[in-house]
Amino acid sequence: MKKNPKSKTNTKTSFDISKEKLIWMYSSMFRIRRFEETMLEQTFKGNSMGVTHPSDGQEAGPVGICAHLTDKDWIGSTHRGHGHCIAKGLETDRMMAEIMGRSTGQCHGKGGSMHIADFSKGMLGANAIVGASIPLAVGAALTSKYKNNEKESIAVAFFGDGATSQGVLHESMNLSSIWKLPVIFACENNGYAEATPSWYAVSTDDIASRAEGYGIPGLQVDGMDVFSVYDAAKEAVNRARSGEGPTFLEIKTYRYHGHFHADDPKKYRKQEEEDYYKSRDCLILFEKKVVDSNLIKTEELKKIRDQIEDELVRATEFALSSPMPDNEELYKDVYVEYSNSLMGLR
Amino acid sequence: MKKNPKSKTNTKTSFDISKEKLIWMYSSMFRIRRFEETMLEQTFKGNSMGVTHPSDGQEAGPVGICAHLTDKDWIGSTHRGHGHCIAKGLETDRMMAEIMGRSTGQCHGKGGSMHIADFSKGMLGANAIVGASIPLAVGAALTSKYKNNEKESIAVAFFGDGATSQGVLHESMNLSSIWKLPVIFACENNGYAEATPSWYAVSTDDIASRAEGYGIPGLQVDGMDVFSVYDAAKEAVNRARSGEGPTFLEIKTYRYHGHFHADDPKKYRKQEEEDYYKSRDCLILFEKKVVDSNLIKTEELKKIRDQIEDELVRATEFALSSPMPDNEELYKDVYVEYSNSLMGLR
Amino acid sequence: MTISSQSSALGPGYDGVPGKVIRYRDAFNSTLRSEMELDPDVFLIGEDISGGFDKDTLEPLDAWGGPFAATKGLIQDFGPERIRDAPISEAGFVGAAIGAALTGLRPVVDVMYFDFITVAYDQLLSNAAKSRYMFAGQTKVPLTLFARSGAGTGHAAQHSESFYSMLAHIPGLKVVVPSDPYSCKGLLAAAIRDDDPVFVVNDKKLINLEGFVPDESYTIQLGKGRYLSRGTDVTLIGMSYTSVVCQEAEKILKEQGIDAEVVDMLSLSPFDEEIIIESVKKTNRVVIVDEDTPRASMASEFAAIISDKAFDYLDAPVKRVTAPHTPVPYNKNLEQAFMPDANDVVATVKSIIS
Amino acid sequence: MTISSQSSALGPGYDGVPGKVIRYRDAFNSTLRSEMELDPDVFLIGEDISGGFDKDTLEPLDAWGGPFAATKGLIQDFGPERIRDAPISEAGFVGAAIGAALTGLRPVVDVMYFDFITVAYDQLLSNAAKSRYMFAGQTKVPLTLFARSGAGTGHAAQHSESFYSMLAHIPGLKVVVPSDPYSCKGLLAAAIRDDDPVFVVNDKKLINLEGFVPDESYTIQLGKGRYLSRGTDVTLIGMSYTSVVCQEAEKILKEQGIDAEVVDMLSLSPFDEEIIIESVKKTNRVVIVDEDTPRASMASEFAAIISDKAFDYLDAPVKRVTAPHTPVPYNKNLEQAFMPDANDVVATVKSIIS
Ligand SMILES: Cc1ncc(C[n+]2csc(CCOP(=O)(O)OP(=O)(O)O)c2C)c(N)n1
Ligand SMILES: Cc1ncc(C[n+]2csc(CCOP(=O)(O)OP(=O)(O)O)c2C)c(N)n1
Ligand SMILES: [Mg+2]
Ligand SMILES: [Mg+2]
Repeated sequence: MKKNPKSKTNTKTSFDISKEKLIWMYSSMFRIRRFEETMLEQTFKGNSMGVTHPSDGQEAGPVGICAHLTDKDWIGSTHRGHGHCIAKGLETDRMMAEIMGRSTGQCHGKGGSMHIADFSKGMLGANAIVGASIPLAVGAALTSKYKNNEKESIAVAFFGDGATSQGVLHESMNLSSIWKLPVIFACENNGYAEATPSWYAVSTDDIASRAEGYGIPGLQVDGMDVFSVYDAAKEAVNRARSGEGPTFLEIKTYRYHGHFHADDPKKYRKQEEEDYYKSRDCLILFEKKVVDSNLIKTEELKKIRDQIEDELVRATEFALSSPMPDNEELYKDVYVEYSNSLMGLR
Repeated sequence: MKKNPKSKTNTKTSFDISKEKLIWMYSSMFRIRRFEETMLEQTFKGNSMGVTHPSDGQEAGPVGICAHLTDKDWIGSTHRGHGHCIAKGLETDRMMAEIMGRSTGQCHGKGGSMHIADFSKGMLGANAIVGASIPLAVGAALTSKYKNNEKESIAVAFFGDGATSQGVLHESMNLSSIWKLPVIFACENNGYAEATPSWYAVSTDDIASRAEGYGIPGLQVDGMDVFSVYDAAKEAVNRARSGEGPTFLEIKTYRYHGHFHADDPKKYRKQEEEDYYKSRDCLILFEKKVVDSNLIKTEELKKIRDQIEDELVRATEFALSSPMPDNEELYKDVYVEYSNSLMGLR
Repeated sequence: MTISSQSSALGPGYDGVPGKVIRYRDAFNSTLRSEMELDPDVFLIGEDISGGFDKDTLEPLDAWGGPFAATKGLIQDFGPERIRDAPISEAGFVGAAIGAALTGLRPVVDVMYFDFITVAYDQLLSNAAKSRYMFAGQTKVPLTLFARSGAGTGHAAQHSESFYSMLAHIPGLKVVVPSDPYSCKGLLAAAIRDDDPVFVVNDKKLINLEGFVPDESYTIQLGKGRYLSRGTDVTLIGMSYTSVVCQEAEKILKEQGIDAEVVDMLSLSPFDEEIIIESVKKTNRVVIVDEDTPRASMASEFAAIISDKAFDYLDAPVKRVTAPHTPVPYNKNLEQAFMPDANDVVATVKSIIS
Repeated sequence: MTISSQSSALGPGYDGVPGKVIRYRDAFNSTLRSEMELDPDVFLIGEDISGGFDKDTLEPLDAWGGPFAATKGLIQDFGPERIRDAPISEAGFVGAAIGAALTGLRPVVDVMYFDFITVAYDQLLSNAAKSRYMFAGQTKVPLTLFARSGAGTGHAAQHSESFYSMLAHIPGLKVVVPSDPYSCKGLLAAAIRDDDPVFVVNDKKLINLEGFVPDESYTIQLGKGRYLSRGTDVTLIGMSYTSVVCQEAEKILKEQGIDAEVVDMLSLSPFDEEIIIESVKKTNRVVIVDEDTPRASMASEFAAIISDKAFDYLDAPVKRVTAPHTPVPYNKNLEQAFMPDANDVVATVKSIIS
């Protein structure tokens, strides 16, 4: 094994994607966009029960990667996890219900925005401890390798630029490299960790290049262009499925909103920066490419958008009209089995 | 600042070292060698109270680095810390007494082999948690930077190849890089962590190159040749003292004994490997160079050795004849101040 | 000035001491400021404690000012060397702070949410708490850490912990749990001036609580509790936010003719054994109220101390009202049910007063 | 076979069950082996659990076989995929094991020295213990961890911890503390077969202890304690190595005419409330013996439970004999003084029996 490969920047753009897949990509990105916007609206109406971290602007990353995955593949996620969930196929109604703390939520309202999971869809859970879900994805990849099942099941660890400062990422890279595990490290570099710019906190201009020191190929991709992500991910997924081990993807992206629902990013970001990224919005770039190439018609795209708008209206209604969980839920699922009756002291 | 410099291998060998310094280097290396051998003898006689990790074979690393340091500079150390202690100027009698658990020991017999410290000598303590002393050295460097005192006081973190798998090393590299702290990462790569070879556990053939990903220059040096270490360390120390930030040194070395006193390394190492390193023993290489270059005479070296033999006989006697600590020591120094009487429940 | 913690119930006009009614958060922020003014070796490390830098000028922006604005405005006066924004590397910068403390500085670390200390747990337990002992008093670790604990804000399982019991378990570490602006100021100042590592736990539910705070500088002795009200029928022991809960319960009980004495522990390690024993010897009944989960908790510890050292004075079983042995749920109702409240306390008191 | 833990005092010839006298370490090793034979999803991760690889053939060498040879010989039969040697990355591989458990495997992690779990504390507390709850039962975490605890071997402050209390504090985690070869086998098998994360604490002082172990496969129900001897004058509660200490004390007390009942907790989370209450109701006196440090400890917890639920039956203060609130010192004499011994227990019993 060549231990220290070089990182490179992905530049080629592929168009040999089925129309069905293209539509899925567009739908997924638009669904994430509108989910976040709707979720924020509901949060400001007081209908969310806690803190939420919107991911709009970053849609191309999760979508470009999850386009290559099935329900048998696993992803680990973060506090900013709605996009990962939707790209992995979770349903927006149960997600919205979770954020509103309802019994019909993905986790019966016990997890909330930062802990949405759906194991039936290969979604290992959003995670509110920065970096903490990375080794979980490595573990999922280990399961796959243990069962000689890499072709059918690989794992993707999503995390932010801020998370690259957590030691557990480095341990995870080393482990997966020496064990040749089918895992992809998907770093969504949106330039900021809360208000801290990555140029301050991260001691390199090229995060992907750090992977080299672990014997892992690193690729930097344009995270506003879903095709750029798609192509790089394809390579990474192929490597993983064919038993060649981990790949590191640095996805250069941007979040349109603040760190969490109540944060005003203008306090620490320049308007021109936001303008730049918005001019390269993943939906705009996608529309331009597919329409220019005559792959999908403008009207078709419009129809998709309308359907998703409807879906989100229904999802919101579903959530709002769902009951709260029973009080017994407090004591449930701490353990699979726990013989001792004394769960509390009142 | 250029964020991603390249690592390189140190090849040049300097001889512009004062005779005094040369003698100090030889004395220190021989003192470490004989300290470890004497310590092992005493351990097998049952006079040490716990587990000990001999560092003989690795002397050139600590000595080549500490040759550039004063009592105002700080070092952090490991479970295999005797060499670091001696190179940093600790006295062998109080070290031996510590290992024998005596009240005259460096830590009154409360610390033992894995926790020898001498703050008056800039020795932050051996540390029995692999990797855990690395950020302490970073903190010492932070103190120095905070006080604008880099010229007078820098810090060195000593750690093994095994410790490179600990996340806290990576966090420490990133922190010290972005904060430009006067710290040197001195990785003593002796090829093994317990029985685990570094080719298995470390996902790169060139540990120093990992530092690149953190914007830290990395140098690989011959750890059997004290001059090779000395030269590289000089560069690193200069960088640190002049405010240019951290340097990473990978010191290729070998431990002659097992992982700890009772370990037989033949179970997992090849004889030829041991033979190779022993043929390049740091004392042999040193003697050859200084004698060939007419810098020190064979007889002078012999006299130094004799003095050190005497010193260690006296150190052992001192330790053996020292009293055990009072039982009150059990309750002392948990806190500087603790008003509550109830330290125990008996 | 050291105000004796025994002289409780500090309120407007107390003893003619000049002061004002301020929020807990403001008491915290201004104490940080005054301790930094007092001692040039005191400095802060934490994520977004200033928050943000201008890319062109490299100037810090104070866009965040720490979670709940705990450190807001400090960067302007103390600059980025003393208000040191850190990457998300809790083990790394807690370790670095310990190293700085070992070499002469007095670092104060903002751990942000209490839960995150688990990421730096080894540094805290193996290095901060043990260095002085292992090295036989050669060194000291004048380190202060602080973080926001507690449920009640919809932050769910990984941002709502109150596991201060685990910290109080660790020999070599000290733990304080202020419960109002007055104790926040006095305990934070004491923690920063103390030569041992001290963890200051700030419950999120207290952050906007208002209370009287004397203007002048003072410390509250670590390890001392205080009476928040005097009574003869039952002792209620509170810590951190549950001291507020105990005061609410005391009012309800009073209406029902039960005269409760409220002890606010203020410190968990060391803790004030004497005040507990003294109170229980008088009231002969005790209910310990704690938002931490129950097993091997400080509630257990106080119960154990009482059932040993005040055994002969007890007229009823020693009762604990705590959170259940579960993680913190997200849903508001479940979260409310998780936290012990005044009604729980009242019901428990009644179960031991017939 | 599930041997009821109530049927204590298993010894040679017990009930005619075939078996033999073996060391604790051998019971541990052979149970690992049989559980791996039973279930192909069970596998091990840890540092040097085989130990060493031949550079030319890449074959594992089993040069180490785990600390105290706990896993020696397993590599030959199960290979490097199931005996997975790990780099020194506790947070990384505990996290990976949790991920593997979440996705269908049953990992067993050797944490080596108990102290090292602090390095992986966040993974344990935030992921292993909380996943099932946060995700409302969608998943389970059938993870087993084991490590060597305790003072007495000159390993000093950072390799001698017994802080199982902190683990038992964590909702979602289970903790067991076998005290002899018999319980080692039964509890380890139960832990591996259990669908929740279980921490198996092995005191170093027990590792060469010999005892009778039935040949056939059995489990001991998690959460059940056992009587090691029956008596009427006082209850001694032990856990892990202190169960041995309690038995020694019981013998000394018997010679002095005091009839002690010894309860061995075996599990700390969940724990056997009934057996404690039952015993104290009979003896009316209790001494809890624990090598963990005292504050917010399981000794505190048992004292708290007793002073609540057996209050009316108590004739004397509830006593704890524990390690002092200090780190573990290196020097042999100090280390001996650190650990509670039979004489400490006897003296404490006498202080409550007049
Ligand atoms: C261990 C830990 N430390 C700190 C936090 C607080 N926190 C939550 S998100 C965040 C920033 C994360 O930045 P990044 O990884 O870049 O992800 P992004 O928010 O940009 O998606 C921080 C500091 C946390 N949740 N966990
Ligand atoms: C956190 C932690 N994990 C495991 C150990 C056990 N241990 C002690 S030394 C060692 C090997 C260290 O290898 P390396 O860093 O190469 O140093 P060397 O022993 O070769 O000097 C291990 C695994 C430990 N002390 N601390
Ligand atoms: Mg980010
Ligand atoms: Mg090594």
